[in-house]
Amino acid sequence: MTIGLEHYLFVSVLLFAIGFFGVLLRKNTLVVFMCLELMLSASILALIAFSRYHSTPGHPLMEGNLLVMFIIAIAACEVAVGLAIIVALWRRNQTVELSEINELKH
Amino acid sequence: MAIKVVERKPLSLAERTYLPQIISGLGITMKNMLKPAVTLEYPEERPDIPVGYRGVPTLVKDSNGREKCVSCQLCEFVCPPKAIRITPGGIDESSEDAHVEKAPQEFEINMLRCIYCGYCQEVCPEEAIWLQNMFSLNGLSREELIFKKKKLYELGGTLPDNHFKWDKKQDAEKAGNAH
Amino acid sequence: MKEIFFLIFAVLTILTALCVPLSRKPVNAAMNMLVSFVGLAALFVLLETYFLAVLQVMVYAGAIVVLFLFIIMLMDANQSPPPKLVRFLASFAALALLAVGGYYLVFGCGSGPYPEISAAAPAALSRTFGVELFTKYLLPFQMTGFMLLIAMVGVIVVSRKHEPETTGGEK
Amino acid sequence: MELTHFIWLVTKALLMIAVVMGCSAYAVLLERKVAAAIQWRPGPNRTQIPIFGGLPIIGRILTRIGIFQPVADGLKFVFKEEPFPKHVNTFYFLLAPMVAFIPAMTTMTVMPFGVYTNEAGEAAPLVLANLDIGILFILAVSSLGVYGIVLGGWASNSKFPFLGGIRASAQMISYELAMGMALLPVLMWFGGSLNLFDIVQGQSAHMFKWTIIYQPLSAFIFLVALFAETNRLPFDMAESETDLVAGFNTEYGAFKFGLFFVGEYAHIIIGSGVFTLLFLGGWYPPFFTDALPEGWIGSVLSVLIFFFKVLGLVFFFMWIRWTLPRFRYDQVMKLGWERLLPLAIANLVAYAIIIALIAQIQN
Repeated sequence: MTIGLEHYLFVSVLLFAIGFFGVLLRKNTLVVFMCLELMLSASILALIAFSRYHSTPGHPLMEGNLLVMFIIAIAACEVAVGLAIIVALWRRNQTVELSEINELKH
Repeated sequence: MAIKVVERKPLSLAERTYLPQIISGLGITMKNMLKPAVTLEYPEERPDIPVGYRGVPTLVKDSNGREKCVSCQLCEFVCPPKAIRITPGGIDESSEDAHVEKAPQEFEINMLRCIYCGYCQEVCPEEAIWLQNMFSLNGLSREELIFKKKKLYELGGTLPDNHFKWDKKQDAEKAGNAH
Repeated sequence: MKEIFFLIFAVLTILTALCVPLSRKPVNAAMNMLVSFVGLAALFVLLETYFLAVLQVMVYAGAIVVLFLFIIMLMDANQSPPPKLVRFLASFAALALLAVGGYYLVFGCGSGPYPEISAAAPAALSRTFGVELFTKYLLPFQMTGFMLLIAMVGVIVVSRKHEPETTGGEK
Repeated sequence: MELTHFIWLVTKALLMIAVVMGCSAYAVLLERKVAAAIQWRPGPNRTQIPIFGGLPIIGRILTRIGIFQPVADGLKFVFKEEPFPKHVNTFYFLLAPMVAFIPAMTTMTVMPFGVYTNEAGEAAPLVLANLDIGILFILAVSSLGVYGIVLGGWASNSKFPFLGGIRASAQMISYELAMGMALLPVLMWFGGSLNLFDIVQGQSAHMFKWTIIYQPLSAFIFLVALFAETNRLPFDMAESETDLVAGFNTEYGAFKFGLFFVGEYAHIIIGSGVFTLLFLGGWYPPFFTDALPEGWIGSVLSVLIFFFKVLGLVFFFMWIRWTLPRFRYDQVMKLGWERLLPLAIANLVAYAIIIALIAQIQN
């Protein structure tokens, strides 16, 4: 078996799906947030795989790789802001359960 | 008394970086590192024991090899933790020391109870019990640490007796002026 | 050799990633995520993108998961109940469907092994990243920097302690 | 990859692990000896093993310097009673010492420790894996070491370890930033190479080519951050025995504690090695202007010089430990964020300008 692009994409899709369903199903804000990170990593894997498989000897492709760098920077930002928000919510409501943070609903 | 308020001076820039202090501290420790060790390596080296040190209580004999203790039991009474037990006994008539009249039949010091206070030495009229410079005492069982007469004489050995009280008394008796 | 390593690390990544939404305690989720990220970095190494692999470990494993753990421990969050069985089964079925669908989707067209570019692939060299980043992608780079600054300010504002009447709960 | 090559690689790796483990065991001995010397004591000087200890004169000397002490220490860790508290989270409790230990052992794979001349007649490093991004790899992997402490503190499920774990995680995150920032001017100075071997070759000529001469501030910030990263005094927030009993490893004993312990010293050795490579000219002697002699003599000499430089730095770590008191926790955070980080950024900007100016002048 040779490892082709589709294998990496398969892993990436699975990872993304896991993250996606985690976001949908879990009620714990922290776990939801972790699943978001998983989805981002899945996209990173896909980008790197595309970038690597589509480069040819004459034209090395760097676009995907550079995009990954930006994604990592954004992910770091997102985590900092998101965790700050979670901490603020917890200070206010003493809970991290999404089902209990429903003030806007009522 | 007047209260003097000490002004707290703001730290200078050099002080705020802590660096000069750290460097001087490193200098001090380095100086100490180069000094020789002051440790006494105990089992091989022994400390100098000062004169008058009060270690383990022992029984001593006088220079003639006679046991000094006359089993008066003063030490037994004075001993605060009741570590001493004496069984008094007489002296064989035929022996040379018969004039002393009494000697302990058994003399026990329970070293598990002894507190090294030295009262026994102080109270002894015969200077028979001495706290000598032995300080490290250990044993494998409780029985071993209840010192019997034999062991106590072994530890104590002989101390010169300058009084020869009993000999003088005997001489006086012979000369006919017993009190 | 490469195939074996791919299989090992792909399975590791997927399995530990699967444990993230399924674990009850947030700490377990975070630790599983850590292993998943390290496995992902290994996959990057197999793609000869060493620089990004190291960056992945450094940023995700070294900083982000530590931050998660820090927050989890700081808040001492109580365990939330795991998803109910029916929902779990449903989601798992959906997941399986998606997986099989994705499998047939991508295996319809086959692509071989990637082309050999040179002894050292450009993605392996950190220098290539630097050159590209500061010439072609200078504007996005600066925007990212600006965004980081905004995020920093935002975090400080959000996490600052407010006046007593708006602050509830923890001191 | 043929099998023999694979076996050879594994052998080399195992050998390196053995050397680093041995070094960390003897670093413990050095620590005890230095502490003893500073406090006017002789330090450990009794342990004997049957054959070597009985040799006429040498055995006596070896016993006095405590050369067999690490053996006794190691055996003690193995044979002690293994306390296992009931209230811990078993899995993470057992995992934590291993997690603390493995990154320390992994970082050394990319650390060059000497130089030799290969068949092509070029200088090549003695290293397990000459990675193009060696320094980044070391930073990345050593940042994983914090998990051991955090997990150990959390899994112990008691107050003091928990506080130690929390402190360690906050401290690591803060000081890693300053460390990376202090590193950047060095990397720029050597033409942007992230390879440790290239950096050392750049300072090969003589002592005044060493980075510490050109960039004392970077070296200083890096060293301070290194102290914080290795959890050494004055920054050992994770196990400050005066206020947290023993911090994160309060509940640990016997072999598990031993792993934490050896891991800490391995971290110190690796950190000293990295500092030596980056700032102290690696394996090059300070004074002789022409480099090392050719052939295997040069290689052995380079390894020895590197070893002694690292040894000196490890000694410095210990010297600091027995000199300085511990910072308070808020002081540690303040120092990291309000002093070191701005200083590092200013340093980076200054050196960026200087390097650009030099490049302008040279053109």
